[in-house]
Amino acid sequence: MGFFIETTIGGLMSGMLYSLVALGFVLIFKASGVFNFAQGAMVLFAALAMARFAEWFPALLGFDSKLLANLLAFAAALAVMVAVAWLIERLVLGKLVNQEGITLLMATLGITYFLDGFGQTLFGSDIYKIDIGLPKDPLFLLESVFQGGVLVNKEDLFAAAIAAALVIALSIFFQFTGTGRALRAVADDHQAAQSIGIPLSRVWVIVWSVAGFTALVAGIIWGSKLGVQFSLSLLALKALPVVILGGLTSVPGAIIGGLILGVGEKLSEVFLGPHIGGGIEIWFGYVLVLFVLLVRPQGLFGEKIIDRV
Amino acid sequence: MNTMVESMTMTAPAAPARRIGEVILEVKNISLAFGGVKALTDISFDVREHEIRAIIGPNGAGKSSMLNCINGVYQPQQGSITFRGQTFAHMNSRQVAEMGVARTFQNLALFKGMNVIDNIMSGRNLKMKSNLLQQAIRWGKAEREEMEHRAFVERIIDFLEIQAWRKTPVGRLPYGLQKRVDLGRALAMEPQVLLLDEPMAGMNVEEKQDMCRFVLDVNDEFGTTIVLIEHDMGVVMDISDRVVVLDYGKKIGDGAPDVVRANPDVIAAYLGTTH
Amino acid sequence: MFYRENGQFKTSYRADQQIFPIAQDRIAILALIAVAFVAVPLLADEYLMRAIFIPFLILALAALGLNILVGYCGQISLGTGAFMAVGAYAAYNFTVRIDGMPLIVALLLGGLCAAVVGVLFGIPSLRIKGLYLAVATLAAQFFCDWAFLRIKWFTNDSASGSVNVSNLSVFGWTIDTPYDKYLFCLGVVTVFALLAKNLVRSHVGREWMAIRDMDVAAAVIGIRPVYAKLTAFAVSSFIVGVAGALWGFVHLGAWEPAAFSIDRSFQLLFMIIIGGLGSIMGSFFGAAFIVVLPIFLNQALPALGSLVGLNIGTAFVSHAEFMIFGALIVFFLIVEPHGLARLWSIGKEKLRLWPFPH
Amino acid sequence: MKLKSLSIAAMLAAAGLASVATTAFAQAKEQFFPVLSYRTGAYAPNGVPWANGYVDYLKLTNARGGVNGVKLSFEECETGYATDRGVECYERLKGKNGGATVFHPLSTGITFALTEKAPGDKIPIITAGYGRSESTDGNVFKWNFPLTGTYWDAADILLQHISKKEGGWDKLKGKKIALIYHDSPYGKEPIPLLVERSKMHGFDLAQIPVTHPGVEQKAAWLQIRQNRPDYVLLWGWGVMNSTSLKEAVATGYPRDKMYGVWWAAAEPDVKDVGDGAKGYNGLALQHGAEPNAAVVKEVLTKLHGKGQGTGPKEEVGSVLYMRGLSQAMLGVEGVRRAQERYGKGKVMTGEQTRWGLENLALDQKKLDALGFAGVMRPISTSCADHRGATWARVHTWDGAKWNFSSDWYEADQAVIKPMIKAAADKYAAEKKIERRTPADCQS
Repeated sequence: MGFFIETTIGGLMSGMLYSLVALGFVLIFKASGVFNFAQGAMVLFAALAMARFAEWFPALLGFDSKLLANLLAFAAALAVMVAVAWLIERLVLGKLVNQEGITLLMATLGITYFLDGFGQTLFGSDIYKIDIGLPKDPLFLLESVFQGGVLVNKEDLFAAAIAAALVIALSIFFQFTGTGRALRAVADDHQAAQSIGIPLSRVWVIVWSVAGFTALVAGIIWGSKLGVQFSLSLLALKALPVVILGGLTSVPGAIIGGLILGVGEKLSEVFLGPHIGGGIEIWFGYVLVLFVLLVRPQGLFGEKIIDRV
Repeated sequence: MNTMVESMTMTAPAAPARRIGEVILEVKNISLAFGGVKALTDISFDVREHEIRAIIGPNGAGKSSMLNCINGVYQPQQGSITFRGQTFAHMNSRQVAEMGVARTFQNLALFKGMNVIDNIMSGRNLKMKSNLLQQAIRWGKAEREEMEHRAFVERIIDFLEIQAWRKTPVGRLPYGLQKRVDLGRALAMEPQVLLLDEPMAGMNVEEKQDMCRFVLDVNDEFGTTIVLIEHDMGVVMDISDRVVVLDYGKKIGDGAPDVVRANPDVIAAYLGTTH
Repeated sequence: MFYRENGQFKTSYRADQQIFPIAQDRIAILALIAVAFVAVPLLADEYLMRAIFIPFLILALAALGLNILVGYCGQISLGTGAFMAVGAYAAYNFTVRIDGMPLIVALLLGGLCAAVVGVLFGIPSLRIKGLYLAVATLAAQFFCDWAFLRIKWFTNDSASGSVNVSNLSVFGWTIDTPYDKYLFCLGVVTVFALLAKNLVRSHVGREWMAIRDMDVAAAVIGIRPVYAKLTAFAVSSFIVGVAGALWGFVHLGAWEPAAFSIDRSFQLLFMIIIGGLGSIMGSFFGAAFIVVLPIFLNQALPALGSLVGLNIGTAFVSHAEFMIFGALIVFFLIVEPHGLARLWSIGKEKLRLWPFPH
Repeated sequence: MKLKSLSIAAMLAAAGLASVATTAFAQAKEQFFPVLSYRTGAYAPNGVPWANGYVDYLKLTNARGGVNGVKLSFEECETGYATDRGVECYERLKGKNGGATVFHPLSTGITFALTEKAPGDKIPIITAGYGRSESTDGNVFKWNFPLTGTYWDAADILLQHISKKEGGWDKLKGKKIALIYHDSPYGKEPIPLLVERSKMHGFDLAQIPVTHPGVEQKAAWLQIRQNRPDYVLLWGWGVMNSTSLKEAVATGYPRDKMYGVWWAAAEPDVKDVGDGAKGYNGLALQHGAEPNAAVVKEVLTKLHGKGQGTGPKEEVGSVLYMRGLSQAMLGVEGVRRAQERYGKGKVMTGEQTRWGLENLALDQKKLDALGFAGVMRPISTSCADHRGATWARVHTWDGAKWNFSSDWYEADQAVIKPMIKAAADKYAAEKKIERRTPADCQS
């Protein structure tokens, strides 16, 4: 029993992290109808930037306050991500307006490749460290109740907290700021939004910047967990089923989808895996999604699709 | 090319000069709703063989939904449709097509990626029987089949006077011509009942005249029964035998054009919207 | 002689419906095939054969299969690698478990198994559309990867999960030198290309395209979406499966599931995007492009570097490869969303009018 | 715009041709060593130092005046640890510069693919410390050389060490040992031996696969938490290793109960875990980190001193760098041995090198002379044994560097030989290969 709880908690934690990446997908899809495959690459890119700046600044400017280094690096990395967002809008999306979804998807695949290559050229392909002082040691709860207690990973706990904070911040941003309203307007209807004078391109730059920001946060958390390394960009593949499960257009969907998948994966791997050979979590998420889609083709929280003639 | 087409014998039922026949299609108490929104409530009317039956009504009156129910795109919650004596609660598009009901679309639904010939050829699909393997090898049955149906399609192309655009991707054609191809695709099915959803919408006067001519020709030459949705009252009143009027999903009038024209509800519904 | 069709009158629909209605095209294509069968083996050295021509042919075949699904039927699939894997492992099992199983038969059976799996994973397409489907197909990818790693039976209980085949032969013709392999692949590819072309220009092809362009209208003229989509999945996965079997048997010789990873799926997708969706010819263009590009960059960049006198490491080259690759994809999507095939046909249009454009 | 791009394309093309041409006309007076490396992708952090070490040794050999005067030439090719890219690299390099001498695939996947091709091309393949274990049997695998040990040896030695810690094989009874492995041919290779041993000594073996690239291990470690094994064997590569250690920290599994194979016990694996990895043990494939070895000093003076070093100075002497260095040495010594038979100062073909590798006789004196004193132990190969030696030690990470924590071990051939024989026979049967005759061995 204790172990079941432990697994579930572990699942929720990693689920939270998936939704962090998924969030980026949803934001961009809502506002620009682009299924941004490059989200994973952006995570890697942001993390690389953060990690390296945190190394370089102290060396360059000759100080060794880790806090200061991290703050500076964070600011710089954020600036980089905004620049990336701007370039993407200028060079790619701006030129692909009114193309079908698949074309845009392809374009983001192209961006993925480019960012992977570019990031590693700029920042190197070694394994780097992000240390924002998250505690690494485990935390044991309810040891009185269960033998061995329930292990909770402090780092995950913090990560989840950060993720939650980010989600709240974003929803506030969307609900109560002018830009947020503009974004939602665009999300609802491009033409209409344009007709009341909301500049699409600017909105897109903003959305991509926000997505870049989430990527950065995700990158930092994953980076400090796993070390910053090429494999981070494969996170996109982890987030995809989350997005689809939640329904492409729903922010809460992304969160809940993430949690469901996180828990589902871990439980299946731990309790089902050993019997059928293990290593099943990679496909479990996708198969789960497949079945959900058969019942609800638009995902759990997506808008219903009606064909009109 | 033409010489060949002449040599082919026309396979469509070449009916004698048109005379209104028995009821061929009857719609009884159809009701359709999307979630809470009622698109159609308790609609009933019939269509007689060889006649031209118009469905009119202001925007959002449920005209297109009516057609969608008839050819099985939508499944009405209540009511039944009787076609040549057989009654169905609802049908799937395939059955409808097999029973000889064809359809054109309000906002064009051509296959953009194909050229004119292929679009119209696709109307013949129901009649093509060769299996995958035969088609892959092509040589033999599949090819013969293609030839025969191609001949028939050429006949339609001549009829619609679009020879010049045979191999043009439909996407590149002007709107008026696309409408013709749409009609052509429907004709390729050799339908008994042809449902036309605003065939003249957005056309200029000449195009409308052409289209009217085609509709009438189809109706006399092949004796095809026609159910027509149209906004242009002039056209409707000229060519149709009987008219159904819908408003907010309800039937508010049914009868010969001049009868309907005199109907006060209809006038009410159309005040300001007539053009 | 100018590139002209005038003066070539079609007196029958057969003549008008051939694959290449214009005489010059027919001549050109025949010449091309002749070159491929005769000249290439004579001129190309072993490296070109093994590293470029054979992979090109096999991947072109796979792309062709994928193109039927994505380009003609409009169903996006990111699981192609999986179907290749199914083809490869199925063919492998038939060869090791049944004595004296002829190569060709093994390949076809592999294709059949792939087709079955393809249909299985295609069923969702009846309800799921577009991007949702794309992601759903990833399920196929990851599941198959896992199955071939985990389920020992598939790999004939090889401890490491890596399988290998050798001494291939067809009707007594032992295929071991790269030249044999090349000719064998070329033969297979040519046949399949022809069959595929026939399919897409007969009524099933029109059904696929109808579903792709406007599924409701297609239904109304009596096309069953179920039939159209599933046949597309079946045919596509069959071809892809055969390609997979060739990849394992002829090109690699020994392989593990990683040879058919998700990267392969993306690679194939890029091929048809760059080559041209809904174009048989395009599949070949795309394959050529994507097979040659990285190899070319690998050779060219260091050389280029040495020209300007700086030494470019392999790391930079492959990073640059990523970048150029990505950039090119975006470039193509922006400049010519219909890919090389479209450029080709535009070129032909122009050539047809040349030198009098009006 | 169009024109520009065209011209660029043309330029590239020209450059491409140029490169092909130059390589084609390079004089065949040099002994050509192809280098299959991966400096990019998920495994770059481990691939880079290996490649640097490998290349440095080739450079060093030239600095020493070549092999009896024969200079070495080399060319790198990026495989990205992907089998098909590896095959392409092999095909590209095997014919260049008068023909490849020997290949180090540095990937079990690529090894499997090349094993099928090498006999045809008559090029030996050195898979020192990896590859397929049964290829030890040179009577079947004429062209494979898993020099200095295979994964079966590694697994065996780890178990020996553990049993020694426990105080004898019999103490292993009822113990739980978990294998966390990279889900690929590489990770699966040791399983047969571990299973064999677990039968012999009655410990139970939990096999926990981790999917490529190995950043998702939460579930794996939850399982560790669940059945609390006494020891964890780590069979990872690249980022998977550091991730495992981090998860171990996170789940509070004692690091000093963890033992990595020699590919899971280098600086990149522990560096960014830092103190967290303190106490973690790993196998050393003969050498460990050897900052003080004579050969290292030589590299620093003769190469880095002259600014010809391949990688960063600091990396010289690190574990994977030494791996690359020593494996290059094995190839070079193969050539030297071959020259003794086919003529000193001549360029050896792949086939001749194969003989050299099969008759390798590196006694301690030779090794010391090459600067490997204290780094490596004697290696002598034969037809029957393409492995030459199975020496290995255990070293432990103290949070800053690797220190040896055990004496030398040798794998127990009593257990392994029969397994090799069986596996090799199975392969021979599948491939319809005859075992080599003694006569063939002499040739």
